[in-house]
Amino acid sequence: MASIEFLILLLVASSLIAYLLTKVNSFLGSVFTIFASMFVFVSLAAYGFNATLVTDVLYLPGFTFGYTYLGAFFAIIVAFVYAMVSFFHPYFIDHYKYKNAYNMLFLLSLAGVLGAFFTDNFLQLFFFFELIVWSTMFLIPLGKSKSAAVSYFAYSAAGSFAMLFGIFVMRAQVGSFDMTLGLSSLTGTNAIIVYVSFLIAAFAKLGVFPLHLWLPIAHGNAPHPFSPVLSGALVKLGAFVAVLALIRITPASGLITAINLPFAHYIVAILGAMSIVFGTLMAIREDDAKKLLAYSSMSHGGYIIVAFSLLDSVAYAGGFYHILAHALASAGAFMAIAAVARQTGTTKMSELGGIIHKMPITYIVYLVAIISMAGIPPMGGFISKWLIFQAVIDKGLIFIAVALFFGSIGSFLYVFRPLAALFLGQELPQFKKTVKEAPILMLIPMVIITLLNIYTGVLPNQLFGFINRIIGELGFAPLVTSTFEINGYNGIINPALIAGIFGFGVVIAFIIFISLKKSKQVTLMETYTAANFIHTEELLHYSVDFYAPLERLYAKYIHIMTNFFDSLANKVKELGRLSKYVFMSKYVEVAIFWIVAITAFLLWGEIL
Amino acid sequence: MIVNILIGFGIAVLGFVLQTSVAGVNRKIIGRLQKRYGPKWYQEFLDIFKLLSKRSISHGWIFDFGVIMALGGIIATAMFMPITNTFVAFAGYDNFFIFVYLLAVGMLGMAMSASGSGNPLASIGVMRALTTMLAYEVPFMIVILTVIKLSNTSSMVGIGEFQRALGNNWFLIALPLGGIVAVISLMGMLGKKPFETYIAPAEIASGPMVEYGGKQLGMLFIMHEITVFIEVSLFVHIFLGGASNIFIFLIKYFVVYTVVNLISNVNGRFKIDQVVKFYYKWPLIMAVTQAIIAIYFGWVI
Amino acid sequence: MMNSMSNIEYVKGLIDQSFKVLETDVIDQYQVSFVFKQADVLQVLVTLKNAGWKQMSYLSAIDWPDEAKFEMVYILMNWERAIHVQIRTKIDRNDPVMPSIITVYPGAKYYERECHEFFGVKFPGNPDYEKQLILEMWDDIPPLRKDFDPQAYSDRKFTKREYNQDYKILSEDNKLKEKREARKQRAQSLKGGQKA
Amino acid sequence: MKSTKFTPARKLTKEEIDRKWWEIGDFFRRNSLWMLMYCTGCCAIELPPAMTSAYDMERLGMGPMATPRQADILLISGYLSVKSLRRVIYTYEQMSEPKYVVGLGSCPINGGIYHDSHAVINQLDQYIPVDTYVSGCMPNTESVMNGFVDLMEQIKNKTANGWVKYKENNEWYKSNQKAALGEVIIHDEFHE
Repeated sequence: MASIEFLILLLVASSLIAYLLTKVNSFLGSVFTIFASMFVFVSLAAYGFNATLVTDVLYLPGFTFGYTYLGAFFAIIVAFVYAMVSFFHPYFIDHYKYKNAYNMLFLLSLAGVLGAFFTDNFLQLFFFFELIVWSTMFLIPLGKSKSAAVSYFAYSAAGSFAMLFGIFVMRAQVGSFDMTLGLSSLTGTNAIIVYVSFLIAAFAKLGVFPLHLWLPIAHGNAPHPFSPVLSGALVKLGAFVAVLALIRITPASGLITAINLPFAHYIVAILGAMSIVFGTLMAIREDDAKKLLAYSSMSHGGYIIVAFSLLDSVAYAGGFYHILAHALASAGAFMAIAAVARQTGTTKMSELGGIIHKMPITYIVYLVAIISMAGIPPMGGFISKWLIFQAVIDKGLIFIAVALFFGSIGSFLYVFRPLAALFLGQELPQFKKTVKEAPILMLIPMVIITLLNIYTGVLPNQLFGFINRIIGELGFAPLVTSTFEINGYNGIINPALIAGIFGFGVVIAFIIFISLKKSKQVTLMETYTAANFIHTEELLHYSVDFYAPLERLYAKYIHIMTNFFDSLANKVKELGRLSKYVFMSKYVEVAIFWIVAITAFLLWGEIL
Repeated sequence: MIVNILIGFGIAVLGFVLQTSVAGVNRKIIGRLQKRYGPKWYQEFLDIFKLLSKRSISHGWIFDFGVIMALGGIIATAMFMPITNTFVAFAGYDNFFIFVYLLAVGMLGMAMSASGSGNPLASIGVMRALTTMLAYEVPFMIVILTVIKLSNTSSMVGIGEFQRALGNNWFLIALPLGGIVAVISLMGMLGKKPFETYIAPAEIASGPMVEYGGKQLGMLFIMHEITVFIEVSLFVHIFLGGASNIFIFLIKYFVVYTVVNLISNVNGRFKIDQVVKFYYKWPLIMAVTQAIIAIYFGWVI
Repeated sequence: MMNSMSNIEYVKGLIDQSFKVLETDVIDQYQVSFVFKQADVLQVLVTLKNAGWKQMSYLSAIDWPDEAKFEMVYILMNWERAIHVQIRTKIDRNDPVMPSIITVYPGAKYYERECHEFFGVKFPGNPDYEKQLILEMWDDIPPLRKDFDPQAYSDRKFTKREYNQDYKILSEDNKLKEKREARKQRAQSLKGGQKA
Repeated sequence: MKSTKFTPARKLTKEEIDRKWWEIGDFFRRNSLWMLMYCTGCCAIELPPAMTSAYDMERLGMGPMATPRQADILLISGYLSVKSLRRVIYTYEQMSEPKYVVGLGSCPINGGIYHDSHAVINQLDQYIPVDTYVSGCMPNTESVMNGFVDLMEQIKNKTANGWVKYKENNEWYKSNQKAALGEVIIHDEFHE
């Protein structure tokens, strides 16, 4: 018996229990969150995957729910990330000022997520959105910076209210808040308004250009175990809204015949492409590992937006798979960084080095995650990127392809940086003695995520079965797959074969390696220094300004967006001052004049 | 399946032998070009086997593991490479993207191993290699996009057959601007002279390879030879109409590698930011122009 | 643009105005040397630096074992007037102390360390003049002093290759010596234009 | 007449197999000698003609390499000061085995014209094993090339085993190094 309302009520109840339990004993409360979130994930996966989740029980008066494959897909991914991250809590909870609030809000935001993905009513969607925003907003300041929460809230609120506006416009035309019915029956200007306002919400949640500035601030400063949730799970809410906007609404706009794509969708794709490029460029020059991954989230958000704006079932399959692959990869990477941060106390790459010798398992977790993130086989990211490439090439979208390829190669650059600067390189003396591998309870979720990363890259076809059901639900032709193969427009890939051959190649290389003379072990400091005697590790560790020659080429232009938003804020302030001057001046005569004028104006409108 | 794997492994070995011989012959040619006698044509083999016979050093498990991953990834990539229509291990799976991205596994392995050696010069070399990759890959991929869009397949054999079916209308000629971009990008891929910033022996002591000696270096040499085989073969299949039998393949392969090598030997070396600026200027403009006129206007020679 | 002779006049005038010069030596049209008492040197350097001799090209010492003196030499360069100025002063060899000039020319830091290493001159005022700079682990008297015997040091420190004495030194062969003497005399006699 | 009776092949011992492999390895090693050039002395000027078209070292399979890890030969050209001897020893110990040392010019042999200097060592083979010396001040390019051919010949005859000697007589070499240098590995303020 698992109904969605039961799960939500359970989460709300357990969040209260967690609050009380953590007050008594912080460790006990954290363990309780593990059980609560694991229970929710397991029941969601068990019932949601087969579409046997009960939705018509009415525990919550006034709330109605409906099962969609789309919602279930997102909900399972997000609940999975939540469940995995909850394993980190016992080790991190003592760092926070408000321990009990942390556990409570964590579970409460999960309740909001479940509600948002299973609701069938737009007003409820808005309600759950706000529940998530409010509960997470108080989680973020428990990390490094309080102002991070402000920018997170500002962007989220802008997105939410844009969506609310869209919902009301839709209600005005259609006459209902129903999700399945509402969007598809929109026409004319209203469709365009709703399309734009929903996309603003999607962009703000997903952190896509031009509403991306909150991503590095919030991700970088959030508590270490909460960053994987933000990047792996919560930004996917934006993807959910983007799917609603890009696929369900058909705004009237001219078709660009050369590429067979409506103009409105092409604009969105261009924005997604810009997001890829800017995210990549900013990630390359970032020094904080968490901010770097945040910018990579921005770039991957761009991929998702591009995929859903192509109006093409292969691209949709790629987009959905990318959501899954990126959720796993980014959760894995953030969790590895969180583990390093717990053991060393910093996430700055310029302060770390040679952690691999102490934390090899964390290293493997990070390695697999970034292979997936960079879209290299045999991990999941390759398959989704391949599908998106298929669609882009088939449509002949040259400029978007430039951005996609740039992002794809650029992702090698930025994901390699933490690998080189943080895990590899010289073992710095300050970490030689104190650092050891992360505790076992933290390794469990990381290893599970790593295995899933490999699974998504080797045997994706069962997952594509589910994704095909979503695509069918959205009214498109499903992706052609067989037991092992995936068919794109201009080729077939067989991920299992690729992985197998890769394994074969590694075995061959290993045989060559092992049959040759054994090599002599030397220390890291015994290295080629042009025959200088160097005794300090820092001098032999290259981690600051890693891509300096490349960064120099665009260093002048990085502040454009920040400056733009700053000046926008100034303009708004000026406007506020002007209206204050005009309306709120202390002379009664002026106020009366304006009241009369406005009344006259309104009456004039009435007469017309 | 076993047979396919054996054929694939045979192709990888063939690729190694072929490229190593061709590289040796090219060293001779370059020697003659510089009024020298030049080494023996099998000098490259001697070098590699000598390296394998030496006793090397190791900087820990990641140093060795990266090398194994690099060579393994490259062998795996070479196993998918078709030689002719029929001489191919996994027919139908010779997708262009597999080559590009599976190649990256090998590169990642090498980069990891180099950084794991703890030498800053190796990290600088890796940084330069990745930056160069960011530079040459985008124009090249745009040209490939044009080719795939025109021939409507991304299979190597398919693209080759498409060109031969049109009466040997090679894409190198059919897409002249794209052909130039492809040659320039190929030089970047092979790490040839104007773009060999990441090796730079006099500057950063051979970059990523600074700490390798003995068997690790030998395995990286094998990896490098197979990588060159893959990259030149890609060029042969995509831009020179593939090959209907193995001799034509060998001739085309030899010509492409030699021409690229000759061009590279009369050039100096760019600085790393010059490489990026160069590729994002003319080759990218040419590639995009070519893509627009070929895809949107349909003007193909 | 002043010519070089007037440059020398200029610097001479500048120095003579306020200092007691023990000796002046115009080496060529671009170089002039002054000898001062040790106490004056710092003041002279300050004056010259203010007058445009901004670059200190070199600082070293000369060993005069017979006089039991070290002669310190400072070479200054002016980029506006093409002229080098050498400032010389003699200090006691047995207790060689020369105040540091890094307050005037910070770049002199390393020259002073080098000078200390090779001559043993002490430079109070330079915080690390005793640190090793060029010679690593030197274990003898400073090597550029005249009383240091490099041959003896080399013999003591470095193994020499031993050869079998199966050769003969031609210059010591008597017969050849005589021949050479004879040839020399003949040449001498021919020089004057007279025949023997 | 020779007997046609079949004699069973003697089973090779492990040492013999190793020696066979070693001989095969020697063939590759002598045909592909990569050099690390320690060019502090004036004899280095003889190397450009040896490498370029006049004498073309590459036809013997030789070439310059950037780091000691990759190199087979350590080429000491000209005089070695005490300071650089430290670096040479450090470099030599970083090279991967088997490794060879070639001394160019008369300075590594007996000090040459610097035999009485306080800063220049006299005899290189006291500190690291030298396989081949090329004498002359400076040796002309023919003799440099000849020196390399001699080294190849030595590898063939298995007499180029300086690196084995260095391992076997390590204490002797270390004591010599200590006597001349004090310490091999030193600290200085610029690299800390």
